[in-house]
Amino acid sequence: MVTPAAPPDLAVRVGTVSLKNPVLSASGTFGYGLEFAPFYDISRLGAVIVKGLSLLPSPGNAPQRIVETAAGMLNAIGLQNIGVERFVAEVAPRLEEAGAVFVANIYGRTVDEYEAVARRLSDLPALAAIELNASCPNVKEGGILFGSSPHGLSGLTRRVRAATAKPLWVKLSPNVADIGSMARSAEDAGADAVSLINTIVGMAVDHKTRRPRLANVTGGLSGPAIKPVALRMVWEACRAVKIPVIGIGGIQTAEDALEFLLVGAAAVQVGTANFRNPNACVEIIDGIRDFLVREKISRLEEYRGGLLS
Amino acid sequence: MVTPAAPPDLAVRVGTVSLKNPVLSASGTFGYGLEFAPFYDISRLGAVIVKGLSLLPSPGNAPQRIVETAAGMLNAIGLQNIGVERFVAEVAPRLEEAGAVFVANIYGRTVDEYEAVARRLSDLPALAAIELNASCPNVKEGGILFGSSPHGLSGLTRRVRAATAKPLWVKLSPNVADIGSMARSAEDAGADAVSLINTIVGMAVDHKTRRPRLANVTGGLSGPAIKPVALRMVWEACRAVKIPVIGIGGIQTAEDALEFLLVGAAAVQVGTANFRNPNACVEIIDGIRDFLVREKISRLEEYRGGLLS
Amino acid sequence: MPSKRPRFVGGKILRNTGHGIFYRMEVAVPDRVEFVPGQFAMVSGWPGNDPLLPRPLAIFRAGGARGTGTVEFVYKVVGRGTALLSGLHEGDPLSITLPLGHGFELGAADRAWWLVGGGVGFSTVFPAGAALSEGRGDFEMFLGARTRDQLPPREWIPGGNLPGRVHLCTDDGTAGYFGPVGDAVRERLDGLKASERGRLTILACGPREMLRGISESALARDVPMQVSLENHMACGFGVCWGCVTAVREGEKSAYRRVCKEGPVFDAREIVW
Amino acid sequence: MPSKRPRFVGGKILRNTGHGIFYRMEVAVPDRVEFVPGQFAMVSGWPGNDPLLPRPLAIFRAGGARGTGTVEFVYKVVGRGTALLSGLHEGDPLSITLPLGHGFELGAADRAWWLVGGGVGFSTVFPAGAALSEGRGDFEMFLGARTRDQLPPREWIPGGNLPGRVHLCTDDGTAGYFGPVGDAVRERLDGLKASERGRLTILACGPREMLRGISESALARDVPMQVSLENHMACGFGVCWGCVTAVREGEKSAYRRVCKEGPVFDAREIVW
Ligand SMILES: Cc1cc2nc3c(=O)[nH]c(=O)nc-3n(C[C@H](O)[C@H](O)[C@H](O)COP(=O)(O)OP(=O)(O)OC[C@H]3O[C@@H](n4cnc5c(N)ncnc54)[C@H](O)[C@@H]3O)c2cc1C
Ligand SMILES: Cc1cc2nc3c(=O)[nH]c(=O)nc-3n(C[C@H](O)[C@H](O)[C@H](O)COP(=O)(O)OP(=O)(O)OC[C@H]3O[C@@H](n4cnc5c(N)ncnc54)[C@H](O)[C@@H]3O)c2cc1C
Ligand SMILES: Cc1cc2nc3c(=O)[nH]c(=O)nc-3n(C[C@H](O)[C@H](O)[C@H](O)COP(=O)(O)O)c2cc1C
Ligand SMILES: Cc1cc2nc3c(=O)[nH]c(=O)nc-3n(C[C@H](O)[C@H](O)[C@H](O)COP(=O)(O)O)c2cc1C
Ligand code: FES
Ligand code: FES
Repeated sequence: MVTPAAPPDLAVRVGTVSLKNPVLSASGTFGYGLEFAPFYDISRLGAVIVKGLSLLPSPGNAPQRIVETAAGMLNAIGLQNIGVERFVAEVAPRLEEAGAVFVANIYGRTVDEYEAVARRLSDLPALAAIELNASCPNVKEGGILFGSSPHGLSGLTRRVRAATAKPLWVKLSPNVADIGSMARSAEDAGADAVSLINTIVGMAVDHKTRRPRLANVTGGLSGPAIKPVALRMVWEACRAVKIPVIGIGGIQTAEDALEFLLVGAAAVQVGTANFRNPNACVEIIDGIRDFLVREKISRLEEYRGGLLS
Repeated sequence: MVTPAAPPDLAVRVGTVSLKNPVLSASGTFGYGLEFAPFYDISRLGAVIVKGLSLLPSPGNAPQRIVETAAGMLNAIGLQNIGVERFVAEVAPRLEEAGAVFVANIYGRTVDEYEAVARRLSDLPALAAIELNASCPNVKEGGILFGSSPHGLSGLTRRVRAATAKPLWVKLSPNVADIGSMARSAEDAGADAVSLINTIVGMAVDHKTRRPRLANVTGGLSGPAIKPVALRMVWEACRAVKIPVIGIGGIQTAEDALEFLLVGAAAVQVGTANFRNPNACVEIIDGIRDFLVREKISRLEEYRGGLLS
Repeated sequence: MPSKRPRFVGGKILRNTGHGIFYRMEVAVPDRVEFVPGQFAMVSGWPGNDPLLPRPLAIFRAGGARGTGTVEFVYKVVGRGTALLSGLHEGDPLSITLPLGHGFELGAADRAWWLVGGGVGFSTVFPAGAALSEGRGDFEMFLGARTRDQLPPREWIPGGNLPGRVHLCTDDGTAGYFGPVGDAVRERLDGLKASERGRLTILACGPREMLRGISESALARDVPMQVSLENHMACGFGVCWGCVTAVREGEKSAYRRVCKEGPVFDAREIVW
Repeated sequence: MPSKRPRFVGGKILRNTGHGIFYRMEVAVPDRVEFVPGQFAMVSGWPGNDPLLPRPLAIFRAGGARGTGTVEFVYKVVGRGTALLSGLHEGDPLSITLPLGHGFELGAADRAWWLVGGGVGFSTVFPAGAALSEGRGDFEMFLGARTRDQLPPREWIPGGNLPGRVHLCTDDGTAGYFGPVGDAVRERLDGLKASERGRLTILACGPREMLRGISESALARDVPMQVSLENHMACGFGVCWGCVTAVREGEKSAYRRVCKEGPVFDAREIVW
């Protein structure tokens, strides 16, 4: 008689945060999380990371905000959001009710604003972590100033670190020469984890009308097109720091997610893939489980970081 | 009676170099040029830019050297080449014979080597320009050291500038935080033009075998996937410098080429597109001409740099 | 159970045939589809990641029973995605998220309705016509196209066999009214008595310029109007904030999502 | 004029049908195709840029006349590109660069030939068999597969109807020789007289491990052998240097392009 094998253990830890699986929704591609309730039970995710929050509600950029590119897309949403107060009052309770582990992605135009948002969120007992968006390319003040030099990044991180007791994840910009040193700055300044990559700055124009396709002229490139760049940067960051690295960029399938885990990511975030397939995140979770079963690996931790050379 | 309109004038100037049209083949994707003779008359191109040349022949990296990615590919050829002596002796005369305008792309492990290659090529009367590859991500010494900081780049450019009287084009790496300041360094150090982008560093792994797909682990990403990033960087470089900017990255069609010309590029280079369609370059030339005819534009120069906002 | 909650389903093409410049595609889906006229679907049906994003298409018709549904789309080839769709064969798979967005509000039965479709915009208003037909609502159709061949086939038009119900308009005068459909609407509006105008609601879908023009005519005459807008979309279900359009909000304006708060908006709200 | 210079042509699919695990595709091209057995084509036939690169496929057969050529490929679905090819229909367009690479050297007519194909590798050696058949060359076939169903259809095999000419081998013993085709070749080699070995040349295509094994057996017995290698390719015509394999060059080794100096190499040269 063959006893059925126990299902593989997908649990991961991102610093002090324990997650039932390594699949998180990427900020800005998952609304406030509740929009996915018609499709599946969002408590199935490792965590839900909500749309970037600012101190005050923000109207965002003028349309056109998105353009499709080869195997990718550019966006220049400009961080349209309801502001931290409405999030705390209206959204957080419903996420808690839904049983979701959730993380707030934050940004500010100034360091003071970052601090204020972080402080306001610290009161939420159910919030698992704060992800500091030090890298939005689409608002002039959206952190790119802080996110493109090790010095700016460590200053920002230190201040926000001091403002909250919540685990602090710092989201890195790929628009830098050396991602490893950026990751180290965040680590040195007290980040509990780094997540990367945010979008790569890109542009699209219409050769007939002779105009930029985005009202904002430039936007952030995401999707499968950027996966090779993201994977390389995640691998470099994993070698540069001791804190956990969360891998993001072009993940569409379980195989993609496994690649990031293989090079050392503690967890992954799924962004643009949610648009074409609202079930992408749960299909990825199921696919990782199936892979571990097929390969007879009982714990994801045995696989993670196991790149051979 | 309608007199047929004169065919539009596609001629462009890259500094002192006059080209019959703006379409050049990108280094490393066009062999030594002669390989394309079965497909078309290579004298039809604005210019042929040959595979990167080093002082001595170079064996290149171990296979696997290429991997396909979403709408792109990674390569880690490692600059396998026949060396500058054989190029001068065997290839250059045949390119001249074929009537091709040709440019040599060069790299060295040290500044001395760069200088020596440039000097050796300066004797070739038919050589139109030297393109300094300050940015190959696939050989440790291939310029990435010089190409990732404004300081390194200007030092290298200055030295090579002094070593040759040929027009000097400096090819920039996209793996930097601020492409504008890199372009300015090259300009200040005496470059006659900058060309960009080279490939973006990326990586691919096999989640089953748990190994990198490239023997070199990382490689350079090219193809349509990078076009939005390339276009943005070319646009930024055009605003940063007065010298001509040559646009490269993901150009597959006449429309793509027109986009780069629209944001201000003096000319474009076509790389990866040659692989899927050996006739890509001439189809792009024809496509640009057809567009100008349709839009009743008599000279490409009237269109170039005409981005509206 | 049939449900109006959006779902992501795998479909299989039953028919995909050309009719003049339009294609009509019928797709088998796992369950009955219920929808409000004006709602749409996000459709993708090609392997690989280029094109990457699904395409929004109005739900033209839908039905079926428990465990076996069908949905129909009508589309025009304008670019890569629609060209790929047009090349699909019977039996090919399709991924569909539906039903999406806020549709037309058909409200009280005693009203009169004008349904205006410009170009392929008819595909969004015909389902409203079909619903009104069922309820024996009092409606007329205004359909605009560049030329005769670009009008929808007569048999697709709800009430298309009833005299006086359908007003065709062509820019080149090859069929019906000679001129833009907006002009036809405005002229007819001016011919109405105040009491007739009081009962009237206009529903419209088509090029933004057409909608703006008609909405000016309608609002100036106090005729309520609902417009179905288009915009580039990444998700189609409200999570990317990519598809916004500016709407009036008191004194100010704000960006609302075409895919969620729209595609159908009260014409008074729109900042054109 | 028919030419062996490589060309980039637009083709139109005439037939694309499954035969067990293999597909055979016939394509109409603008002109007669002449090729050397072992030469290949770079094929792409999908819209969009994902997959990006064309796929190398051996030219299985080709012909035609001035202004109307045909070319045939035999392939197995192993990944995205071949899956896309298998879904193409009659009339669909295909982009092809051909003929490419250095093929088999069939040389003197008085030699005996063994043609060895492992897996779908038969598609590369069959054209050599067909050429030898025409010249009434003295050849035998060794074909290896995992199991019976994965052998090529009998009617595709050059000389397949001649007794004693074809040696089938299966890993699971369901047809012919029970074991790897390399073992069968080695055993037969050992059974040959020195004079027979002296006349023999082996041509082989298949998995690298198989080729390495057979080449050891052959070279140890002084039997010349030509191997057709595979590697990932971007261009297929010698300009990207992506497809190299290590070959001996005097005391040292160097990287040669599989698409240009190969795919067919003298087995003595290869650094396995
Ligand atoms: C709610 C809604 C309902 C629609 N219903 C229909 C319908 O029933 N029948 C029909 O033929 N068309 C309809 N459209 C328009 C249809 O979505 C576009 O024609 C289609 O997306 C074009 O895709 P493409 O790849 O062929 O064109 P491309 O120009 O190659 O597309 C490039 C990108 O732009 C987007 N895009 C281009 N034009 C439009 C547009 N007009 N609206 C939205 N996105 C666009 C594409 O989705 C894609 O992301 C609808 C649009 C919306 C928003
Ligand atoms: C000279 C030559 C002749 C060939 N002739 C035939 C033939 O007649 N019939 C046949 O079925 N196959 C043949 N092959 C193998 C065929 O090219 C691969 O099976 C095919 O490229 C796989 O593509 P895919 O997209 O289905 O697989 P994927 O694994 O999805 O392809 C990913 C990438 O890897 C490359 N790749 C994967 N496997 C191979 C391989 N074995 N060789 C080269 N590139 C590979 C692909 O071209 C693509 O760039 C030949 C290969 C070469 C080099
Ligand atoms: C439409 C859109 C909106 C985004 N908004 C945010 C945001 O608010 N905050 C943030 O940190 N990242 C934002 N991102 C970046 C994603 O979280 C992610 O880092 C990036 O898209 C790369 O992952 P992907 O390729 O899986 O999409 C956004 C991305 C997209 C496509
Ligand atoms: C296979 C390959 C080899 C290359 N070799 C060189 C080289 O030798 N020197 C160089 O400056 N750039 C080299 N490049 C970079 C290209 O010239 C070009 O900058 C880059 O590929 C982006 O353009 P594309 O997207 O059109 O390919 C190489 C690119 C590829 C794909
Ligand atoms: S398309 Fe994503 S919010 Fe509307
Ligand atoms: S595939 Fe490009 S050189 Fe061989």
